[in-house]
Amino acid sequence: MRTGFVSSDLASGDARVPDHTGLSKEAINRDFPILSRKINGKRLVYLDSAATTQKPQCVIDRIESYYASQNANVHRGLHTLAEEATSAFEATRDKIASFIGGVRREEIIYTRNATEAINLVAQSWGRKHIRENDRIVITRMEHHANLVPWLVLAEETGAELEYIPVDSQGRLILDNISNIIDSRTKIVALTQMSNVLGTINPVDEIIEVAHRRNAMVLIDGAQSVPHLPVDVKALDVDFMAFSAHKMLGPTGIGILYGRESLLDRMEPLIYGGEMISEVRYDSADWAELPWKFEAGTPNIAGAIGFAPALDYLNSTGMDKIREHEIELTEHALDRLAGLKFIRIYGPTSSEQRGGIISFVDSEIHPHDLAQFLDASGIAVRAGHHCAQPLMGLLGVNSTARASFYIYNTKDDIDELVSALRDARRYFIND
Amino acid sequence: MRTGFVSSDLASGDARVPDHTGLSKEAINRDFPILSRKINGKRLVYLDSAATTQKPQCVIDRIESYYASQNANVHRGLHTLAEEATSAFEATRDKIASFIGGVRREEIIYTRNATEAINLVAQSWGRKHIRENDRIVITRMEHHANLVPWLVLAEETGAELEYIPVDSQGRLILDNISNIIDSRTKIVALTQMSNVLGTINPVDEIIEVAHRRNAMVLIDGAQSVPHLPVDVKALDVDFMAFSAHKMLGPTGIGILYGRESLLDRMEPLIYGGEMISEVRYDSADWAELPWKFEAGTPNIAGAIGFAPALDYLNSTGMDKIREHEIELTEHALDRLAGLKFIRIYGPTSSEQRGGIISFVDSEIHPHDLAQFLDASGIAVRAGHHCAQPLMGLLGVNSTARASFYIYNTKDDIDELVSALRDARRYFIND
Amino acid sequence: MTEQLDDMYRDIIMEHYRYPRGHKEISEPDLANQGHNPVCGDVTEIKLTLDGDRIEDISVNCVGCAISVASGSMLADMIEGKTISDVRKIAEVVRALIKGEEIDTDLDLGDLEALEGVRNFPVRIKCALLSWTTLVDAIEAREVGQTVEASTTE
Amino acid sequence: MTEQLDDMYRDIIMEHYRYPRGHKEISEPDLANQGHNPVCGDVTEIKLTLDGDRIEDISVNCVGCAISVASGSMLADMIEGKTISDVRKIAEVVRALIKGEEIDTDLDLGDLEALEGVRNFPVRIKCALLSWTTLVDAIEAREVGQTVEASTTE
Ligand SMILES: Cc1ncc(COP(=O)(O)O)c(C=O)c1O
Ligand SMILES: Cc1ncc(COP(=O)(O)O)c(C=O)c1O
Repeated sequence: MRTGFVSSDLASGDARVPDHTGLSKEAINRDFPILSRKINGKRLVYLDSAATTQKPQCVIDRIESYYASQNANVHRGLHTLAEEATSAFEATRDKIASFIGGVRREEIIYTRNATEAINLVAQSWGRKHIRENDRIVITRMEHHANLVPWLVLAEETGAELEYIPVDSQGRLILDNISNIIDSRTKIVALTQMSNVLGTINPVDEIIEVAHRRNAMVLIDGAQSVPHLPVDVKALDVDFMAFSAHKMLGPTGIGILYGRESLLDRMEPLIYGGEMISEVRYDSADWAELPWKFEAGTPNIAGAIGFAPALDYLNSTGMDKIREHEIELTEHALDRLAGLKFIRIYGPTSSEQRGGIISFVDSEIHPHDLAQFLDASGIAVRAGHHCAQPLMGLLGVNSTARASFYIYNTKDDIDELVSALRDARRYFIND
Repeated sequence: MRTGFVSSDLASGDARVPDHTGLSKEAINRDFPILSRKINGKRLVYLDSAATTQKPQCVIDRIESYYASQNANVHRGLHTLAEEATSAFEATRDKIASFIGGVRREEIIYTRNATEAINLVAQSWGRKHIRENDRIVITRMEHHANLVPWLVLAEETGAELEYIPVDSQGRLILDNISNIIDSRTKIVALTQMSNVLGTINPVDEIIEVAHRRNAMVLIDGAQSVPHLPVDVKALDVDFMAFSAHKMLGPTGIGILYGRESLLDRMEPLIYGGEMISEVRYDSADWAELPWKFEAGTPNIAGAIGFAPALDYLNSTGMDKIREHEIELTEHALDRLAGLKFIRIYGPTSSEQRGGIISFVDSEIHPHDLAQFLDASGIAVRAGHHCAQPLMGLLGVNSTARASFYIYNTKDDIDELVSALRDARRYFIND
Repeated sequence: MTEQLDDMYRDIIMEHYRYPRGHKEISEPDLANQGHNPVCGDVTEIKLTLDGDRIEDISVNCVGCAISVASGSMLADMIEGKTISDVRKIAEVVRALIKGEEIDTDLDLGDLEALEGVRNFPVRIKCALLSWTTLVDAIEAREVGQTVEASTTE
Repeated sequence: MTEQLDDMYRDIIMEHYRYPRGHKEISEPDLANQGHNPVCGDVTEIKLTLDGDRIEDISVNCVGCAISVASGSMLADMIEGKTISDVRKIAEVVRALIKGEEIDTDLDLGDLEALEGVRNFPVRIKCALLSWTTLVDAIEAREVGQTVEASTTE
């Protein structure tokens, strides 16, 4: 089984590190089998990592080796396969706990995805603590996953849903923050990085304000945890949600981090096997953390296959990844600025944003554009990116979006730029 | 990619069909890579399929090929990978719909597991329709997954939870059924096959009684759908839940079948992307079935990898599988009856039961027994099998359980029997 | 595979996209509906006046991608002067054409034939159907004596 | 790998399992607790009388697997005559031994050493700890002036 980079590859600064990022083309192409696929006869240029990332061979191999040699249901099994599966399943939990800053393993709950993780908080914590006239604060740039659950909770409880506004560059407007987060505010839920604009939000500042008001804070880390070093302890955040599939890992595995003292007092959302300590015909007791929230047979292969993804990120280094993405983003902003017909949304400084760039062509509809790019082997997304209300704010119905990760190169961006020019010729004889 | 049996292999009755079941040892060993694993130096004898089944190579290959060449987020993507992933993801839904008797694709909801599927009904349908003094009927042999959600719902709503009793052979006692399912009964939820006793319940009879009372019926098909031909249309059942991982498929994928007219009027349980049709800052509309219930990025690889599992079952034939398991069960009941120190639970006739046999040794604790068997390469489960209250009824704290599937043979059972004798020598010098 | 792209974006489609027919205002329509595709935000507004059962005048104002705009433009071209029941038949044939389903018909679809290239791009089918769904919803509502507020492709 | 099995089911363990010590009734205990392991339903009942801080008499009635019964039997053997604070120390060392953790001690564990074979079987650790957890819970409750109803290994 290949395990991706080993630290020595990175430390040595040798020929495999051409971008000063430790991410050599050869290593990347070796590690990500899909990149050798041809799309419509062209090399695949995958610029849709904000939707889901590609998987390194080590992840694919681990899923295969699990199914081919260790497959068993976890917990309680006394036989060898069950013990091996359980210990691998639980070992991933430990890796996650240390990946986000060294929290306790009890604080890491496996869910299906970031969406379910947020819902768990909105429903279990929310229904218990949110009352009429309380305030829930989110932002105008949230993904539906961090908007709709709060909208529903506000409606159910009679609480107010208040939005932190966004400026014309796609940054949060915090001038009025201590009026928005007021004494009635019970929870603030916001994304650390916008999946449309790329904006990186100053969550530390907001956490501080919220905690002064005794409000809880949930960070939607779906876009930040894969791309930035994130330390939940340093942030002092109460809940954080993210998804394995957006950080080289398998689909069907999401993570809720929650402070133990909060999780301890929350009710489960799903009831069944594994989440109980004792069941009688007329009552039941819940299991300890983290299992209280994990009813039924979990996505065992998904959790086990997530471990080598974390290893891969760790051995590459989250700092290096961030650096690499800043470099790509600067290059992309720079090159796209040269296309007069392209309008870019979001912050203009690469320090304030991640590698997600939403744009529109002045005359070509994003759907047509994405379709054309696909014919050139370039995968971008077009649509509302699960942030419909934000689209309204931006004054568009949809945008095209290119998003980068560890395996992208400047060449990829250059191909995008050149295909955007071709699209003008194709659609409007420009 | 191998695709398991082709129908001609089965129809021909040639050398590959030694057991009259179409399940030749060679084909099985070729198709299930884990079976060539050695456990403690011994051939793996896997008798824990009621917990989770092993996976054929075609399933493992499909997961690999998805990640290595088609990985993308589903729905809305315009690029080639997204289209391929979406169409494979949705194609599995069609296969499932036809596997359980030709229902509509809108009636098939992807969940994490059977547990979540049952919770979806208990919470979404249940909270809307169950009131104080209504009745919820289940049985005394339910898995925690089909017990705890109803226990909690009953407590929340003030409804009565009523149990259909079980006789000494582990069969439902139906004499009094029309008093138990009375006019206040709103839903009857029961397993079609007990995961402890192997009992196959006469669900058709119960569905008829329930429908006469205008009560809905949910069938926990976690053990039946993998092992018996099940036709939800012929059964005329309202809801059915089952898990892919118990029928050769990946972990992290469960199925809720629901009548379209019922699902249509149910609220989602989880809110976010994909399950909406339109979101505004102050309200949202839900998507159509089935997506209304599938918020966030689903377990894409899990759904896609489930398709070849269904193909494998289809080409083997559910009738053949049932036949094969009857044969194994008869052999096992017969051989175990020869061991005076072993006590078996559940029906004695193989027609009334599936290939799940719970037993205890008169002197060796199930944990010790399972541990000993594991040292001989034999994987059985020991414990309460997520059915603690039933254990109380049986007058034990736990049992050992051997369960069979497509890949087991009479040899496996003979090895179990011989190891059970060895255990006596090991633990009590018998 | 640029061939498949070219097959969808045929000249005739691009022509309708650039110069959409029916792009006007009808102030007192007998039938009107607005349709939108929430996936991409495309919106179409259809209004028409009737002379008995026959369509006298029609306006289609569609803001969207090349496919949805062209399909709306072709709709305007095609149904002017047709009866309501003709329109329903045409809509059925167009739907089959776009979805790549077999249908037995001797209807001459004219420019609309060009939409068949869409069948290779499943995600775009909704774009091509947007105006048609919007129109048919309005007609069906009228038949049961109701009016529609809006249609969506979801 | 039968060696690992033999290493867990050592003769000394099987001996305690077949003839458990402390298997009796104490009618007026100074301290009592019932522990159970919900995973397998094993139950242990511990009662003891005290002479000041010293354990005068102890009963351990455990229904369970070889490991939990043997561990309870060894507990009865080991702690009779010890002080409460001795017991707490011993319990800590036993816990470390069973979990395979390093611990620095010159305590002579006697028969209890035999429990170290359990460390290779993670699922069985709870079995080996059942009686110890039950006893320590009772002691800790007493120290804060409370009594316990029951303990579980969950
Ligand atoms: C009868 C029965 N119902 C429900 C379940 C729960 O299945 P899952 O753990 O896949 O949710 C099981 C599996 O253990 C079962 O045997
Ligand atoms: C900011 C943000 N939050 C939440 C999500 C939801 O993630 P998932 O679909 O994995 O639940 C996404 C992914 O699209 C996202 O970008």
